[in-house]
Amino acid sequence: MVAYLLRRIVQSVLILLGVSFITFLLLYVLPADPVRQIAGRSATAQTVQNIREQLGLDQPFFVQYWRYLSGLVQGDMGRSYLQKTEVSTLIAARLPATLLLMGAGILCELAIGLSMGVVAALRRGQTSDQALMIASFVAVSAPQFVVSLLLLYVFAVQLGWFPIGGYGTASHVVLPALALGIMGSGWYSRMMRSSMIDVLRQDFIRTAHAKGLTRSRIILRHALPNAILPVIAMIGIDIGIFMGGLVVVESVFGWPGIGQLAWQAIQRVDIPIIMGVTLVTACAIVIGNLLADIIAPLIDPRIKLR
Amino acid sequence: EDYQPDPNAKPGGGIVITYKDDVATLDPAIGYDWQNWSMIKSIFDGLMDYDPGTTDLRPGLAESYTVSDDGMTFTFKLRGGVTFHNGREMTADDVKFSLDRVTNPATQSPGAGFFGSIKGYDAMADGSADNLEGVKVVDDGTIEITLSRPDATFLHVMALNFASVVAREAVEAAGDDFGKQPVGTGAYKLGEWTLGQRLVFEKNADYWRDGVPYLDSITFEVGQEPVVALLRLQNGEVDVPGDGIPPAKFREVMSDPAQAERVVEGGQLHTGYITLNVNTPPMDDARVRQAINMAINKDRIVQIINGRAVPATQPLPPSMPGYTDGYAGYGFDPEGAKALLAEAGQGDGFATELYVMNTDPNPRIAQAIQRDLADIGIDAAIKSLAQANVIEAGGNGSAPMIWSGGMAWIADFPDPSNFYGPILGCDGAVDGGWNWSWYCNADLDAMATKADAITDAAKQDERMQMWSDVYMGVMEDAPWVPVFNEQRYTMKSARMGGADALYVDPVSIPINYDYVYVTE
Amino acid sequence: MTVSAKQTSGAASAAAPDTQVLDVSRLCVSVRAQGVLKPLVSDVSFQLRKGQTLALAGESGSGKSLTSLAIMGLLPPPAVQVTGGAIRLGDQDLTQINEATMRDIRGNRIAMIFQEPMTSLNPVLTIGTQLVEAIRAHDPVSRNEARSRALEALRAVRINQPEQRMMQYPHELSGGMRQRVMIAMALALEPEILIADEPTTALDVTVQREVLDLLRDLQAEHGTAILLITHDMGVVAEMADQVIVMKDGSVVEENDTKSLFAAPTHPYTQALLSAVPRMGDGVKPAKDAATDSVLRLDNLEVRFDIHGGLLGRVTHRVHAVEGVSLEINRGETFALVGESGCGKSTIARAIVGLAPYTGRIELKGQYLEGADAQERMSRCRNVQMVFQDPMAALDPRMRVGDLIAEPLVIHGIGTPAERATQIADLLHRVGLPAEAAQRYPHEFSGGQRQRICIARALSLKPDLIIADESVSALDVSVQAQVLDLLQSLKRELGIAYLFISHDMAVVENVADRVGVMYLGQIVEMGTGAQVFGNPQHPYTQRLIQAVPVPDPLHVRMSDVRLTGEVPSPVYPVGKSPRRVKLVNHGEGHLVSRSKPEVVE
Amino acid sequence: MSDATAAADTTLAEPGPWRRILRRKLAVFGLILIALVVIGAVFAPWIAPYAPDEQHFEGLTLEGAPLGPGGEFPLGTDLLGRDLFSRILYGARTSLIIGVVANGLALIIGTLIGLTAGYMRGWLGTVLMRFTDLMMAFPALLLAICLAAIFQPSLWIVALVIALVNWVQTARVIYTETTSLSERDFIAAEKTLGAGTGRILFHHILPHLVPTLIVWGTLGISTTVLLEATLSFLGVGVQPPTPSWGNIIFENQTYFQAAPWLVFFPGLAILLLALAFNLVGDALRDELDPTQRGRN
Ligand SMILES: Nc1ncnc2c1ncn2[C@@H]1O[C@H](COP(=O)(O)OP(=O)(O)OP(=O)(O)O)[C@@H](O)[C@H]1O
Ligand SMILES: Nc1ncnc2c1ncn2[C@@H]1O[C@H](COP(=O)(O)OP(=O)(O)OP(=O)(O)O)[C@@H](O)[C@H]1O
Ligand SMILES: [Mg+2]
Ligand SMILES: [Mg+2]
Repeated sequence: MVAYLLRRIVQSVLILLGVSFITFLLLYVLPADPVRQIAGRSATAQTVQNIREQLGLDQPFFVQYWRYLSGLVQGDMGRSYLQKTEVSTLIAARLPATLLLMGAGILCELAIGLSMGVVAALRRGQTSDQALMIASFVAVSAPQFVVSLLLLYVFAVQLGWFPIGGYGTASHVVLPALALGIMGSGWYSRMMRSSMIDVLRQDFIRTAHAKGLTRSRIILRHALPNAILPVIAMIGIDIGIFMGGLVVVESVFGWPGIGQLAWQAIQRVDIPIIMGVTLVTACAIVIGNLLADIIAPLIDPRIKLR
Repeated sequence: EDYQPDPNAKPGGGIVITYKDDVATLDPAIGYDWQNWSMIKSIFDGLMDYDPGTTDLRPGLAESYTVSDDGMTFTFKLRGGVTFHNGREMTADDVKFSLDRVTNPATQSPGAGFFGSIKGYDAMADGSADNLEGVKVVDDGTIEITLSRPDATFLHVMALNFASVVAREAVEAAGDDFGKQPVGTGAYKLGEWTLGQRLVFEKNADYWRDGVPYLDSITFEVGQEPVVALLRLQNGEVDVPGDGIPPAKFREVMSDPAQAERVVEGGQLHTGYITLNVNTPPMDDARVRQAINMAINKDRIVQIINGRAVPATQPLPPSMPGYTDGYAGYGFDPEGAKALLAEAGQGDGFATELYVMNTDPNPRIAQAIQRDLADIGIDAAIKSLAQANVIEAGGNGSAPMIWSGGMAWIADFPDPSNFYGPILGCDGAVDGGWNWSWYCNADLDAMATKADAITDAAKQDERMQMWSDVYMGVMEDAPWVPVFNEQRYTMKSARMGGADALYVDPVSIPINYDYVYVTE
Repeated sequence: MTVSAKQTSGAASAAAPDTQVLDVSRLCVSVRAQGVLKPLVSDVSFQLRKGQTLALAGESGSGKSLTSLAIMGLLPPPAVQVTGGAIRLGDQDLTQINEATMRDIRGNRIAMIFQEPMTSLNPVLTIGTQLVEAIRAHDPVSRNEARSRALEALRAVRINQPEQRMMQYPHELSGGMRQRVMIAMALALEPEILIADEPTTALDVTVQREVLDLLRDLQAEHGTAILLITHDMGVVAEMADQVIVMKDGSVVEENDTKSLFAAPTHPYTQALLSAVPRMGDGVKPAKDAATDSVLRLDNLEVRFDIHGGLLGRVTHRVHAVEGVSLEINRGETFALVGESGCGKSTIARAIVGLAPYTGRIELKGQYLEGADAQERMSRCRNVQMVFQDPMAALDPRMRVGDLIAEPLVIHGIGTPAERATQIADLLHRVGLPAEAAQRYPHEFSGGQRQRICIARALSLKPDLIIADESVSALDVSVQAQVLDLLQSLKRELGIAYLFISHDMAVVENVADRVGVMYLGQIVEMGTGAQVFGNPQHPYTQRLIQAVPVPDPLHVRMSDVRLTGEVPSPVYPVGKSPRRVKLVNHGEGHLVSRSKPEVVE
Repeated sequence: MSDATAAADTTLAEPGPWRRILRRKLAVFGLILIALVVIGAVFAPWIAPYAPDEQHFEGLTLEGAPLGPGGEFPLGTDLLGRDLFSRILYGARTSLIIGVVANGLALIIGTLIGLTAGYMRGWLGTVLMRFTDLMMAFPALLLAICLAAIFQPSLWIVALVIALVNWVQTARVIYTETTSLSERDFIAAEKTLGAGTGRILFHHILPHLVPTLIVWGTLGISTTVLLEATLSFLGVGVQPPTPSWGNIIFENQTYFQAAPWLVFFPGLAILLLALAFNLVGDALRDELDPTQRGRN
């Protein structure tokens, strides 16, 4: 286990290094100039030049990258060009909210997706199965912004069950998590359905029936843990897919997460923030995958950590 | 003191204002976003100020000032007994420190260029001096500023946020984080700042202007989608949607009398225009540019944005001094445009590109422009890009046409000169500049310089006439298509009090925090 | 554990108390396909009495499993249904009661164990959980109480260290142990009836022996009625009091075991019994045949690394094959026997290049080591393998014709037209109709599928066919057909076989020479006559005695009850088992003197 | 199954999989939908009542509001007074390219990489999988934005960018399945027959991945069409006025209360396209899998 973790950590560091390099390179060749954004519209050529030199943006690419890396090693993610604040402070202030939203979002999509998938598998070929299939495609095809606004409008404005956006209490989390989770639930329900159909054909399910167990116990205790395995691996992948949705959901619900931070930074080429958010996200994805890999053997003892 | 505050105003209470974008900084030397501009104005004061809701200058931290006869030396007498939020009294040293700081390249202030007329600015800019030679502390209560050239706009410059007076010890203590821990002399002080969520301003009880501010606190909630902010306003949770009424909700609001009643409309010092790159053939021919001017159906564009603007005829907005009354501009005349194109040898039309920033409604406006151009045979491909990319393309001269929406010019101060230098003058027509037309007319430049050298208050009419002539000259060469002057539409909750003008304050967008109040 | 001094065949205990527990009368099961009811089981009637063992015998597809599933109320919904008759348990008709009542009966009054112990237990739940839940499903006892009853049940099936097993997962147990867990689960609630559907088919002879002994002991103790489904007539003879023979969904003959074996009346029963391979039948003189060797193994070793520790270094090795040398001549059948895990398949895999090895493999005088790509291709042509599970070895998405043509296509032999004729020819040779080429593997029975595999192996006209447990999964009559096919091909084409099996009776019938493997080494090798007629090594003797004898009158030796597991072939790095030395016992009959042991 | 029944099953010469699909009602419905979309896209100039970019003067109210469905404009008009129906018809071209070509390309790349990495142990497999891990850890949207900004946006560039971003998940899933498939006996059997790696991968493993590919491929249609819209919204997608279903939605999404038809109809189009492919895909999967045939 320890050896496994060590190996994975080394791998993860290499992955993060790769991510940082690619991002830095992409931002370097991006046809937009951060200095122009800092200097503003009244700046003289002299001012622009000064700022460029001060930030070291006139240096060759590898020098810049090396400087960034050496800062990073010392825990320094740099300062935002436009906010003139430590990137680490900015991210630290917003990360908890994003993690909370992601966690809740994943729970939502699992809860909705898995139950839809299981029901569809049990009703395979019947009308309800087809209705659920259409529902899952609706979930996948619905634009997130519209879904978010619709949820907000119906459940917060019209019904008043939840606050209209904001952050703080448990009731604040519900709608954004739902908005974030709906798309994924479509995917999960399709995957869960096929995985469940496979499992229900297995011999041990017949054994469970022969033992005289109730149907619900057979489904929940015997079929589900087996069927959920391929889904677990997806959760790691999911975090990356979530990032796109976060920007939308966070802005509609006024959720103070890193999605909004990243969004504004991209608009204005605030490279240190983009780098910081990218690395933090990559970390989250790597950790998510690691967790998925660690959880898998807990569910299925046949899987060995290698 | 000409300005008479609202006699009905009651002190007390708090309001909630929302913004979509996070507040980047409250450092007056750095902040140049439209939402932190007015916030900084309420936390800091400069030597000069404006009457609320107007563009009329009034003294700020300076009790009075005198100008030398040549207009080159300004002596400001500071108000006594003004204290910073930290309790220390403000002195002339602070004024000098603040001006030195904003012009110091290490500060990376986007507003440093405004101080170009102060003596010693160039030495500051190239790093050879560490303070402005022209700014002298005479005594604790007096500061004398010497210019290197006459500058009629100088008092306006001193009213800019960039000229705000900051507390030296607070700057030194906070270092780079001053923007998050601002200390000024303003009507409000920063109470709480939860990054990414909210800022709370608290009333500065020791504010040197009597009676104001009225509000005990202002809460700015950031990261709020405009559509949602409006829903919250309708629900009574928000008092002012900082980003205004979103286009998608505009008609809904206006068609409901109860809501329409709380909408405030006002002009702003804004012009939306298309830049035509004079270096890009065939637009290097003035006739082609004039033809393009005649091809654009401005009324239709105004209709597309639900009538929230008035068609423009010239670069200056109507409320700006120096605006040429009675000038009709290029009327909508596709046939005339075609004829002119033919005359310029472009009868078959040509293909070009129209850059536009990618936020609603700009791509829509660009498509309307595209169609109008198509009618006279010009095939303009739209490049709808992120703001930074459009700015890059404009600054390096690769964009033949740019619809300026979203990045259009809003004056920093109410003076016609502010609409010229960076965006139409030769200074701006450099790599990385903001003169995206790359228009450079030496004669007009000379006339502009001459106009700005007229510092005599008695000769202001003459100066304005000269500026009017400059802009008429620009229209002749037609490097721009002025399309419309956007009107500000904002909304307030029922409990908000204060004159409408305070809600469309031309210098304190979205509202003048110091003078509004709540009625309950 | 007490060993009863004398075990007679089941027929001896036929005089059990005559209390009827289950009465199946005129049972019909049908499948609904395209709106038409197609009968699968028709008019099956039988009674089961307390303490009695009733065997349902018959070839694959005769409806044995469906009958038992009908009793359990577990017919696959919605297509397959009971369409007539009654199943009476006491005064209840199981075909009429609702699902909730049926659930109370399942596991509680009728328990069932299935053929596949490997897949019949839930892989993600511990043995303990699965046992406890079975008990608690019917008895509202506390968790602790259920646990202790589960432990008792595990002890009853003689699993060592039951406390520890409770916490283990199915994959951590061997096949035999898993089947014992299944039995424990079935017996924990002391049901009146136990249905055992092919309980030992997937197991080794030795393990089969244990499981059968266990069932008999438990039955003696609790008086459970057993419905035993099997196609192994040896098992029938040994276990059953009464036998029902089924064919195509109906009963063709019913009788008590002794009478049935002594005088089968129905021709189908006669055919079935004659197809049963019997020990002692096949001993034929070794051919003093050709001496040109097709395959020679010289000191073959296969080891698999096991990684562990902090740096993932190799800490242990599986010594799967440990210095095996043997030779197979043209037209000769060499059989490898031994218990599960002794390394038989690994040898086969090494020969066809699926496992890394050290030592020498010589094929038709050519060494395989250092062969280039072309030589490897030619090896593929000379050696073909037929796998144990024909369904798994055939790509389910390809038509049979394409499957058989596959080797020809790979080796670029012939035009499509030529291939088509060759396929038809091959199909004919293995006794399948030509139109079979258009169908898919799942549309064939197990025996037919195995014939398809053989046809595929034949298409390249190999010199050697490796048959790894190729007939183990087939029922007797089909097994006999396939064995006949292999024999005739050998005669006609002079093909040599490496025949791997754990079924001693089959081996004895087909093998010219036999090698007995234990823990990766050959402990005894010789002609069939030598090894079976005069087994020298104690391990060989034990294997032979474990084989069920298809004769109810046969009296088993009492002292050969096997217990315990085969030791593991896993050794820490640096240790290895001692090589046994084979000593010639006369006329090429090689026997080792010792068991393999660990040496530094 | 006994020999007798097996023989009885194959009476008639079997029709090909496509013929058999035509016997399934749902699949036929899906095929018709797809055909309609393709026809709509190809013959848009003849079918569409108006040019997609024509900004009708009478298409907006005097206050500049779009018109609802009905009357002169069957599905209403958009915020520039253009006919929504015509735009959806023309938009089908873009969306088919994105949803089918880009998504298909992503699927192909993902399959190739996942397949190779899953089958080939050794350095090639390791390198490919580590590369996939790296790409997975990379925020896809950022990558898309940067790539699209660097290579000036055009439809094909956008399609390429989407393919380059979207293959990762497929690769991961295919990798897992391939590793377990390559342990199966019939693959071992192929190896003993001397089959080369390519033959094993594409003839024997690939067909077994079809069900997974169908799930991912059909769900991917919606996702990619919407991703294109996100990119347009960020200014790095297909440039206006070229319509695509996704960017019609994105242009108008804030107006979903004021002018719901502007979001509803293109959304419905995306949904139907994805559903149609799924219906056909499901049928195809069952028909291609001989053990599932005839099940409905
Ligand atoms: N779900 C089903 N649908 C249709 N036919 C079925 C189904 N299950 C079994 N059959 C058919 O019913 C017949 C009897 O099957 P059954 O499983 O009872 O045979 P069996 O005697 O147990 O054979 P084996 O020894 O191979 O287990 C076979 O022809 C089989 O093809
Ligand atoms: N790839 C592998 N990695 C590690 N160990 C293996 C591997 N393949 C086989 N073994 C081990 O090698 C030993 C011999 O296995 P093999 O499959 O040859 O046995 P067998 O005699 O064919 O048994 P069976 O009758 O069950 O088929 C077993 O202990 C097995 O666990
Ligand atoms: Mg059976
Ligand atoms: Mg084996």
